[in-house]
This record gives sequence, C-alpha cells and structure tokens, in this order.
Amino acid sequence: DSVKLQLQWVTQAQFAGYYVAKDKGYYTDENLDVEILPGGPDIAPPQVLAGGGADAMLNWMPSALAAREKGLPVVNIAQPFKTSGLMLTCWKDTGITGPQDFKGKTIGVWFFGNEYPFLSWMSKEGIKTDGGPDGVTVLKQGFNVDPLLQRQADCISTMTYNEYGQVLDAGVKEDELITFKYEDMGVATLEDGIYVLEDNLKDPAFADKMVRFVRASMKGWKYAEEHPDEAAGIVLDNDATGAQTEAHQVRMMGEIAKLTAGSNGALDEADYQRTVDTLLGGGSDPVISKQPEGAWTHQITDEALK
Amino acid sequence: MSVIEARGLNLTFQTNDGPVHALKDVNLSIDRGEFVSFIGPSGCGKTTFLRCIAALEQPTGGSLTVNGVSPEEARRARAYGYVFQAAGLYPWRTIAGNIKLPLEIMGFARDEQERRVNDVLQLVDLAGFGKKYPWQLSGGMQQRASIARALAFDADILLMDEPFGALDEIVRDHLNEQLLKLWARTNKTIGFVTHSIPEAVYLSTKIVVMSPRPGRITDVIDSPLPSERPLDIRDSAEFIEIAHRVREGLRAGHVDE
Amino acid sequence: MSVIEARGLNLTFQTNDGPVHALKDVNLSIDRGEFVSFIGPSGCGKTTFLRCIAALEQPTGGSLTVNGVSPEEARRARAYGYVFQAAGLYPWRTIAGNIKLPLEIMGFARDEQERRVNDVLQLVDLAGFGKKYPWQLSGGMQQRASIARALAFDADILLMDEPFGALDEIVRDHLNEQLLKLWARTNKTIGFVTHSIPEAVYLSTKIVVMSPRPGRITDVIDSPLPSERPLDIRDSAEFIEIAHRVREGLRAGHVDE
Amino acid sequence: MTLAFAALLVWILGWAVNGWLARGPMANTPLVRLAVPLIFGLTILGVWELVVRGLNVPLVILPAPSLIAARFAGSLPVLWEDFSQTILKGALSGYVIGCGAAFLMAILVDRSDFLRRGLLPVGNFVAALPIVGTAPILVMWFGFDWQSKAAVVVVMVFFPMLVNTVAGLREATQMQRDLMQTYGASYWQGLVKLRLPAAMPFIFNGLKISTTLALIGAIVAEFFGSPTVGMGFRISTSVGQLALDMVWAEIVVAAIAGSVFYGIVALAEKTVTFWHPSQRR
Amino acid sequence: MRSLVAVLTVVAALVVVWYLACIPMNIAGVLVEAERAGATVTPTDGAERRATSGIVLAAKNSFAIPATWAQERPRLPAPDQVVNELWKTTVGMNITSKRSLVYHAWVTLSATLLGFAIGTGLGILLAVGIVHSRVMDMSVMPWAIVSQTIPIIALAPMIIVVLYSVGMQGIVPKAVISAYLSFFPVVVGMVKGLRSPDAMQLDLLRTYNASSAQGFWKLRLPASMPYLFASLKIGISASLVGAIVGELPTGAVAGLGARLLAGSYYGQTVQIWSALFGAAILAACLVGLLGLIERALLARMGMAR
Ligand SMILES: Nc1ncnc2c1ncn2[C@@H]1O[C@H](COP(=O)(O)OP(=O)(O)OP(=O)(O)O)[C@@H](O)[C@H]1O
Ligand SMILES: Nc1ncnc2c1ncn2[C@@H]1O[C@H](COP(=O)(O)OP(=O)(O)OP(=O)(O)O)[C@@H](O)[C@H]1O
Ligand SMILES: [Mg+2]
Ligand SMILES: [Mg+2]
Repeated sequence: DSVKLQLQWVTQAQFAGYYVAKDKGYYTDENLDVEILPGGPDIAPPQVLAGGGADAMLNWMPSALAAREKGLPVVNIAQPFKTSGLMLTCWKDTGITGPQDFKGKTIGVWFFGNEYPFLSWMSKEGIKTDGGPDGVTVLKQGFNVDPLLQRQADCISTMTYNEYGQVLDAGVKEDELITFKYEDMGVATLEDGIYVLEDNLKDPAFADKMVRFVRASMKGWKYAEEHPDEAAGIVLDNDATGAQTEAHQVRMMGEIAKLTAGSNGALDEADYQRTVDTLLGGGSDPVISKQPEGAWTHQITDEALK
Repeated sequence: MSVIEARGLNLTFQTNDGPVHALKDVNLSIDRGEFVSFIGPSGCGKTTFLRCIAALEQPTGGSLTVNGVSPEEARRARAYGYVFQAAGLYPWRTIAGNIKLPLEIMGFARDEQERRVNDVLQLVDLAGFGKKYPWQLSGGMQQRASIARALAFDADILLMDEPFGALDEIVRDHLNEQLLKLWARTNKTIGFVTHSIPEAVYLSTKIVVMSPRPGRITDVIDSPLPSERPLDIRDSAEFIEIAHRVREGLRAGHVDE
Repeated sequence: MSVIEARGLNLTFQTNDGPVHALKDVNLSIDRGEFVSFIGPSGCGKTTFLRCIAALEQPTGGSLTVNGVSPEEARRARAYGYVFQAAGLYPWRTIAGNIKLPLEIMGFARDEQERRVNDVLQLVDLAGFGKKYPWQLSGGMQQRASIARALAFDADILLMDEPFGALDEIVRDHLNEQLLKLWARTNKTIGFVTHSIPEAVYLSTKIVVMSPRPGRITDVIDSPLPSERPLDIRDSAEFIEIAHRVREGLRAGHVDE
Repeated sequence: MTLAFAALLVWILGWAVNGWLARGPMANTPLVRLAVPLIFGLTILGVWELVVRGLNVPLVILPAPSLIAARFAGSLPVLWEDFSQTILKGALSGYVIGCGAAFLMAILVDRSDFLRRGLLPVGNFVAALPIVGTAPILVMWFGFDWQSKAAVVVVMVFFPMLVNTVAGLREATQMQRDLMQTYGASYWQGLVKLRLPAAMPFIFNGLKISTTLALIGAIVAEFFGSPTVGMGFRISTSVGQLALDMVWAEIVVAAIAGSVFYGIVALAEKTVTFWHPSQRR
Repeated sequence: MRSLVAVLTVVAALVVVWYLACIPMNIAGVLVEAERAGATVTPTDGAERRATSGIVLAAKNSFAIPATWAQERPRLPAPDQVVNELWKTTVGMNITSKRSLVYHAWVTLSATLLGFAIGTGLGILLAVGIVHSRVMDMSVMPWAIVSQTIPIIALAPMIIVVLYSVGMQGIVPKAVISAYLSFFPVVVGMVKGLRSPDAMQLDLLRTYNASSAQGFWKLRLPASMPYLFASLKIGISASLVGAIVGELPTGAVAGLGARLLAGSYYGQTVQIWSALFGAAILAACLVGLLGLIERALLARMGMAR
C-alpha cells in the first residue's frame, strides 16, 4: 500500500523519524510504500491534504484546529512530539526580562499557521499586537535569524532545535540572549502531529494502512532518539538540496530527541486540552471560536500500540 | 472583344471623417492586348480602380466585368498578375523563390515551376540572379523580379501600380523599353498607373486621365504612336503633342492644390 | 565671389565590404546667388557632396570652403538651410511648431518667431495650416512646410536633397515654379539634388552631372536659359537641347545597369 | 453534473454573443470594444462558479467567485490598508525612484557609446537575477517595512526602463539628427527638442512594462518578510489559514490595481505620444 | 571587440564598487566578531556602535577592513567569495552530487525548458487564434494583460496544490508556472509578428487567390520570425524565473530555487549569491543560445544581412 506524507518544511532532522523508518525498512516491513513530500514556505499541508495530494500530513495543532473550523475536517491520529520546541529569543541588552517588557518592542513571528501560539500568548498577557505604543510591533519573520542578528527585531521566534542554534552559530553568546520557552510560559501548543481527513478514517482499509504507518513511524522515531548521529546521517542522505551541514543536523537531532521523548505516539488528552484552552483564550481575536469536536482520535494509536 | 468593362462604377469609402468618394461614375472599356495607362494627381482613385479590377476592393455601385465574369470570379480563375508600387519581394525567399511563390500556391508541378522561373528570369534579364536574395539586388533589379513574379503564371491581365515610381530616370527608361518589348511579345492586356507624363505617353495605346474629389475619368486619349517605339520617339512632335494634351487634362483637375 | 569652393575633394567610406569611394577628386566652385542642380544615377555621391557642404560628413581629402571658412565654422554661423528628401517634420510639433524649431534653437525673440513663421507660411502657400499636425497634411504640403522651415531663419545657402522626389508631376511643376520665384526674390545660393532631367534643366543656372563608382563630376553645364522661366519654356528647343546633353552625360555614367 | 453542463452552456452562450458583437456592424464602437472583453470575463466567472459548485471543489482548493466577492465586500478596510501599504507605499515609490533613476542613467549612458556598449549587456545580466533571490537580500538590507519593497521594485524596473529609454533616445532618425546639426544646435537643445520627444513611445513602453513589474515585485517581496500588513503578507498568511477567499480577494485587488495603473500610464501615453502612428489608428 | 573592452571595463568598475560597498555593509558584523576574539574596537559600546554608520565605523577601525571581504556569513559577500563558491560548486564537484550547482541548475533547467515549450506553444496558438479571429482578439487580449498583473508567486502554491490533487507532481507543476510566465511575451510578440506583413503583401496573395492556410505558412509565419525570437528571448528568462518560483513551495527539493531557499533559511549569504548568479548565468546562456539559433535560422531564411 502506498502512503504519501506531507511534511511541514524542508527535509531536516525535525522529520528524522519518518526518514529513519523509510531507510531502515520499517515501512516495507509493514507492507507500505511511503513517499515523503518535503514542504516549504507558502505551501499549506492542510490544503495538500484537502486536494488529495497526500494521505497524511504533519501539522501544528493550532493550524490543524483552525483548518477544522474552516470546514476542513482533519483529525489527529498520532502525536509523536510530546513537548513544544517553540521559543522567543531576545537580545538581553534591550532590557527585556519578562513578557511585560515586550511593550514597544519589535518581535519577529512566523506566520503561515505558526502565529497562533504567539497571538494567544500575547492576548493572555494583555498585550496588543497592532504596533501601537503599548503593544508590540509584529514582523512577519522570514526563514532565518537575520532579523535578530541585524537588529531589525528585538525578539524573534526560534525553535530549540533549529534557529536557536543558528543564532549561536552566528557567534552570539548565550548570555547575550534571553529566551522564553512557550512550554515554560504555559502557552505551549502541540506541534508536529500526524493528521488525516476524517472521512478517510471511516474506510477500514485506510485506517488499517494508517495503523501500520503510525506503528512503523514510531519505531523510526524511537530508533532515531537512540541513534541521533545515524539518524542525522540518514536525513542528510535524503536532503536533495545539498545545503544542510552535518554538524547542524546532528545538533538538531539531539534537540528533537528531547521533544519526542515521552511520547509513544498516542495523543495525551491533557496536552490537547491545554492547547485548546490556550487557543480559545485568544481574547478579541481567538484562533478558534469554540471547543472543537472530534479533532483527535486514539483509534489508530490504540491499534498500533497493541 | 473587351476584356475589362466598367459601367457607371462607383466606390465610396466610409471613414471617420465621413464618406470619401474614391470613384464616381467611371465608364471604361479595355480591349484585349491594350496597354492602358492611368494618370492623375494623388488621391484621384487610380489605385482604387486597379484594385477594383483585381477584386481587392468591392465597388459600391455600377457594374464591372472582367472577361465577361465578375472580378471575383476572374480572380479565382487567376486572371491577374499584379505588380505593386514597391517591389514587395519576400526577404526570406530568394529571387527564384519569390517567383515560385504564386506557382506553389496555384499548385504547379515542381519541374514546371523550375521551367517557368527560368523562363521569366530570362525574360526580365535576370538570368543567373535566381539564387540571390532581394536585398542583394539594386532597386531596379528588384522591380524587374517583381514583374517576373507577376508574369510567371501567365495571367491574361497584368496590372501595375506605379511600378517604377522609386527608380531613377535612366533605369526607368531602360525598364520602360523592356516592358514595351515584353508586351509586344506576349500580347497581354496591361493596366499601368504612373505619375509621369512621358512614361504614360511612351508606353500606352490608351491614356486615361483622372481627377480627384470625387475620383473620375476626365479624358481618355488613344495614342496614335506606332507600336514600334524607340526611346527617342519622345523628342518627336507627335509625342510632345500628346504629352501636352495629357498635361492640360491633368492641370484642369488640379486647380485646388 | 565664390561661396562654395571644392578642390580635389575626396571621401571614402570604410564599410564592412571594404572602402566605398563616394567622392573622388571633386572640383567645383559655386558663386553667390547661383542655383546649382546635381543630377546622376543612384549612389553617385550627390547626397554625400551636399552633406559635405553642410559639414554633416567629413571629407577624407582635398579642401572645401564655404564663405571662405570651413563648412564646420559656416555651420556654426548658421549658414545653411537644409531640405531633406523626405519632409522630415517632427510629428509631435504642429506645422508652425516645426517651422519655429530652428528659430527657438537660434534664440530668436518670441514675437519675431511668430512673425517669421507667418511670413514663410505665406511664402509657401500654407497660411492657415500652422496649427495642423504633419500627418494631417498631404505629402506636397508637408514638403512645402519643410521648405518653409529651411527658409525661416534666412540662411545664405539653401541645400535641397531631392525635395520633390515623392510628389506627383503636377504638384512638382507647381513647386518648381514657386521655388524659382522665391530664388529670384531672395537671391539665395541654392544646391539642389534631383533625379529628374527636366526639373534640373528648368530650375538651374548650373547643372552638375555626376557618375558613380567612384562618385565624380562628369560634366558641368551652365544653362543659357533666361532667368525668367515660364513653365512652357520646357517645350523650347534650347531647353530640349540642354536636356539632351544632360541625358547623354547621364547615360555615359550608367553603362552597367 | 447539471451545473457543469450549465457551465458549458454559459461558455457557448458567452462566446456566441461575443462572436455576434465582434462581427456585427457596431464592432468598432467604443461600447462594443469594452463590452466584448467584459462579457468574456463574465463568462469565465460564470463557468468558474458553476464548475466549482457542480463538481463540489473544496473551498480550500478553489473558492467560487460569489464567495470571493462576498469576502471582498466584507473586508474593504483590510484590503484598503493592504493596498496602501503595498501599492501606494511600496510599489509606487519604487516605481518612481526606479524609473526616474533609469531615465537619468539612460541620458548619461546615451552620451557615451562606450558606456552604452558596456553597461547594457551587464544590465541585461543583472535584470536576469530572479526576484525570489534578490528579495530576501534586499529585505535583509532595507528592513521589513515598505522601504525594502520599494528597493525590490527599483531593482526590477530599473533595467527594463533603462534599456527602453536608451533605445528610444537612439530612435530619432539620422535625418532628424542631421537637421539639428545644420542648425548648429547644442547637445541639450538636441536632447530636449528632438531626442526626448522621439523617445517618448519607447519610454512609455518601458513605463508600461514597469507597472506590472512594480506590482508583482512589491507583493512578492512581502513574502520574504514584512510587517503585519500588506497584500503579499495577507496572501501568504491567508493561504496558511486556508482563507482562500481572502487570497483571491487580494488577487482581485492586485488585478484591478494593476489594470488601473496600466490604464493610467496607457492614457498618459496616448496624450503624450498622440502623434505616433500607433496612436493615430 | 570594442564591446568586449567596454563590457570588461564596466564589469571591472562594478567589481571595485562592490568591494568598496562590502566595507560599510559588513563592518558592523566584523567588529562584533573581532571584539569576541579579543580585539579592541572603537567605540567599545555595542549600542553606540549600532547607532554609528558603517563608513564611520570603517574609518575608525581600519584594521578590520580586510576582514569585511572574508566573513563567513556577510551581509554582502565579496565578489571573490561568490566566484569561489561558484567555482567550487560547479567545476570543483562531481556534477551528479547534490551539492553541485550544475546538478541543481539542471533540475531547474529541465522544468524551464518544459515550461518554455508549453508556454511558447500555447502563446503561438493563442496568437494564431487572435490574428485569425476577431472575437478572440477583442475578448482575450485585454485579459491576457490582466493576467500579468497577478503575482504568480501568490498563485504558485495553489497551482501546485491543484496539480497535486490531480496527481501531477515533480516537474510538471513547476513547468506550468514557468509556462504561465512565458506565454505572455510570446503572445504579444507573435501577434505583432503575424500582423507585420503589410496590406500590400496580403493583397498580393489575394491576387493569387491563396487560401488563408497558404497565407499563414507562406507569408505570416516567416514574416513573424524576427518578432518571435525577440519575444522568445524575453520568454525564456521569464520561464526560468517561473521555474525558480515554482521550486519554492514544492518543498525546496532540488533546483536553483531550492538552493536560494536553503541558503536563505540557513543564512548562507554566499550560497544565495552564487545561486543567484548561477541563475543569471543560466538565463544569459539560454538567451545566447536562442540568439545563435535565431542567427542560424534567419541566415538560412536569408533574412540576416
Ligand atoms: N481603404 C481606404 N479607406 C478610406 N479611404 C481610402 C482607402 N483607400 C483609398 N482611400 C481614399 O480614396 C481616394 C483614392 O485613393 P487612391 O489610393 O485610389 O488614389 P491614387 O490615385 O492611387 O493616389 P496616389 O497617386 O497617391 O497613389 C483617396 O482620397 C484616398 O484617401
Ligand atoms: N554612411 C555611409 N557609410 C558607407 N557608405 C555610404 C554612406 N553613405 C553613403 N555611402 C555610399 O556612398 C555612395 C554615395 O552615396 P550617396 O548617398 O551620396 O548617393 P546619392 O547620389 O545621393 O544616391 P541616391 O540618388 O540613391 O540618393 C553610395 O555607394 C553609398 O552606398
Ligand atoms: Mg496609388
Ligand atoms: Mg541621395
């Protein structure tokens, strides 16, 4: 059986589990032929899913829930990432010590579905994001950490496993920075879950396919956690751009392992509820307007983890 | 027998500034084998009349027959060879290729094409230039090639719209002489537009003088000159007299410029 | 006193196909108030010679003086009115605007400009057409406007390169007559290129016959015709004789076409 | 399925009406000249609407025109804000700076044959640098606000404008130049009275090409970093939010703005180069 | 020959300007690095430095100037860095390697050529329709202009998703985008070209009673060739841009666009610039190639003088 998986971003260690599963033959063992479609800027995985270009996608839960509200019934069938890696990294010399100091500062944020956690957090803190004097000025941050390095922004969004390392790579010392983990701020939302279309799930053949897919993928993840260097190597082999460096991927794999640790693939309901609460708490401009129904299921993981 | 027969021909163009009466009440009959020149000031409808004969323009009134049928039918029967003011050779074809063009369109056999191209090249004194491109030839030679093109498919009627307008006097004299010889040999019917009085008088058996606004025929002069015409016939008293009559006719229609 | 004086003038163009000898050993002197026509087959260097006089082309040998100084200096002193073969009016200016152009450049006062424009428009029979754009006028009228433009600033020397080439015979006759009158009135020195033998003979006090490859003067004919010349002087025996001599001179240089 | 069939009917009908209009006696009146493309556009919209509804195309793939229109009408303030950020600030200022600089440069270049020979090939090379590569660099240099968008537009319009203007300045015929020479005109007189007017059709050609480039440049540059306003920003974030109706509403704004901008330049061209044969019909 | 000298002079001048520009552009970054390495820089205070212009900084810290041309991640890489990178990733590497720019250029090129072929074919067909049908002329032409005001990069992800949903992946979506960009110049040029024969040439064919197919093959098509090539040259560079644009959302798998993206993602300025120049060089080669074909074809047709 063939499965197409749409990633959220370009090939990198963030998706190591899937590449490892493919490389190590875990998918073949399950009688699956998996094609991994790398993502990129401006391509929305839910859209690909809706168009039938993929069977499953990886997505952050806020974006998936928003899509659900927009009438695209996507369902979380597995959640390999337990912990959020999202952070806000600021220059210390701007005088920022806590969220209350953000007022009047310029902050780089990723959009394209990744802005939801930030907006929720700000509305929880009661900070406006319209650029006024008692709010923050939001920039749509590009793909890299230049806005911070060039001082175009006081803070930028970073992932523990990627951009933060890039900032350090640029020669910045950790004590020059101050970092806010969303996890620590209590506004963490679930990242990198596996989603499929609700209708498809009713088809037993498809459900069975997903069971095998999740099972093999989790096997890949656990292998990757234990053998980060080898996993990074596999990712590098699969990178068609030839632009990734080994050191970078090895470090990323190390950080990713921390995030996937503690997840067996099944969604933790408490995490889910915290995500939903964070998003619903979005004040005047909430990401989702009502408690979602049926946005996740244990149907697959129950079967897969038997 | 009259080859071209116009009766009360009218043609009005609808333009933004209102209608233009390009031809008004034109009556003319041309016999087989005649050489008819059309002369008149700019805008008097010479070109328009020639285009009507060749069915490139639709008269708005009157009747016009060619070989007893409508111009349209005559065109379908490929009765015309038309030579435009500029040579109008296709720059991407050699001289031979240009002459071959109508033959290809009319579906002549390949070896027949070759034969005819060689024949007409000879006829206009361009043998050996077939492989050249138009821009490698002088203006006079190009004009001869364009005449050859019109001759190649042996149309009954040759219509020429100021074919020598752009050439200098000496080349023009030379081509006039050659055209006369050709006409004598092939006995085609020729309609010929010109601005030059000596040219008209030298070439024609019949000179049609036209005048503008509205375009109409003011005089038709049958030439008494012999069919054998050396170039210096132009210094003869007879010639000068006809030229004088043409000039008077022209001047009459030219009061307003 | 001679206004234009050429001694052993040579001009060779360097082209991709090797040098072209456009002018070879040209000797000519033109007196004040003369009307000199240049006639010759295409490519014999008529235009080139005129351009040398107006300092638009640099001779490669020999000497050429205008009013005793170099053509370059004469040009700076604004000695020339030049009329090109095509009217060459600027399409974005009205007729009046076109005539005003040299006046603006030479810094005439505004009311002086108006006055002169009106004068020359009158002179060439275009009064009332000043506000029209060039494309709204017939070819003949455009050509007259371009002559008016050359006259407006009262240059000593008028150089005209086939100004009437594109016009029909009647309009041409008319303009020829007017040009002669103008010349008689203003007593300018005129250099005039033409392809037409009657035109050259009718207008000139001196006819320069040229021949090509290399471009050189083959004959200089001083006209014995009186300065008062009605149009029908062209039927006189004297006229025909000069025309004949010009034609012979031309034919001699024309063997190869 | 019936709706899809209706779409086919609408298509045939629209085409037939246009055929009748275009061949009819009124074909050259301004009214018909305007009506025919409009009918064609409406036909396409009708077909689109019917096909989307008939085949149940998911909203997140392609919204129906009626939805787009509703979103357009409902989001006017946002659309206006985006429009003024991207078009009025980014595109227009870049357009003016870029075209102006190119114009001055062209006059400089035109004075020296050496510069012209040297600069134009290099210019063509630089013009071939793809915008998706230059935009991030310029955003890095000029910051996130409209200034960097203007910079992208400058880079995009500079060379087309330069090439056209230089070609235009050489457009005056030899005869027209010679005429100036016989008057002993100075360089500036020749430039102002001859070469600039003669160059106008080319200059306007460059200006027209630049209008669409300016628009596209400003919008695309916003994909590589922007404040939270602007058409490019809205398009890219709306795709992420699967608000496809908003995306299309912005595209409609872009198309209208582009057509109007183009139309204004074309109108200016018509008045300035009224004398050119192509404008005279 | 004279042109070559002129071009080289201009290029040399640009390179000098470029090197000079590197100094103020990169000096701030260099000084930060120098400070970390233990050097003393003026002014010592980071905040004050940020407020000082690059030129002043360079003047006060002239020792750091050479370093502005050799930074690892400069704001503006020096020309030799770019050339080095280009050399390293083209000549210096096996062309089948994913790190070779030649490999990526080939990926982009294949999409470009396919898109160019589609766009050109479509453009020519449309032009033929417009020239032969008044209805098409009046209704399609204005919309063709409007279509060019739509920012393609906004449509690109959607085009790709739509094509995904009908099962097309890989080269085709990119080619479609590149075709979208290249068809317009071809339509405009070709319409102009097919209409270039004057009334006289058309009338000539009428006197032969030629069919409109004969008129097309024997007159309109050959007459349009110079126009076609002029617009093909514009079209092929547009195609290349289209292919690169199409590579961004398709997941940056491979190709020059992917290189640009990856370079941008990881802040590898030198890599961005070399990909950028790679693209421009590719465009120049394609245009040059078309120029050669044009010369050969027109020479065969006798239209080159
Ligand atoms: N297609 C057309 N539409 C409108 N008016 C036309 C058209 N063709 C010719 N005319 C007008 O008809 C009149 C006769 O034109 P025609 O070309 O027959 O003159 P002509 O005698 O050949 O002049 P010339 O010596 O300048 O060639 C002119 O007034 C011209 O403006
Ligand atoms: N700029 C130039 N470069 C090279 N050759 C030239 C140039 N101008 C003229 N010639 C050549 O010099 C010769 C004389 O040209 P010129 O224009 O003076 O002839 P002309 O007598 O005016 O001919 P026409 O009657 O055709 O106008 C021709 O052979 C022409 O090809
Ligand atoms: Mg005519
Ligand atoms: Mg000449």
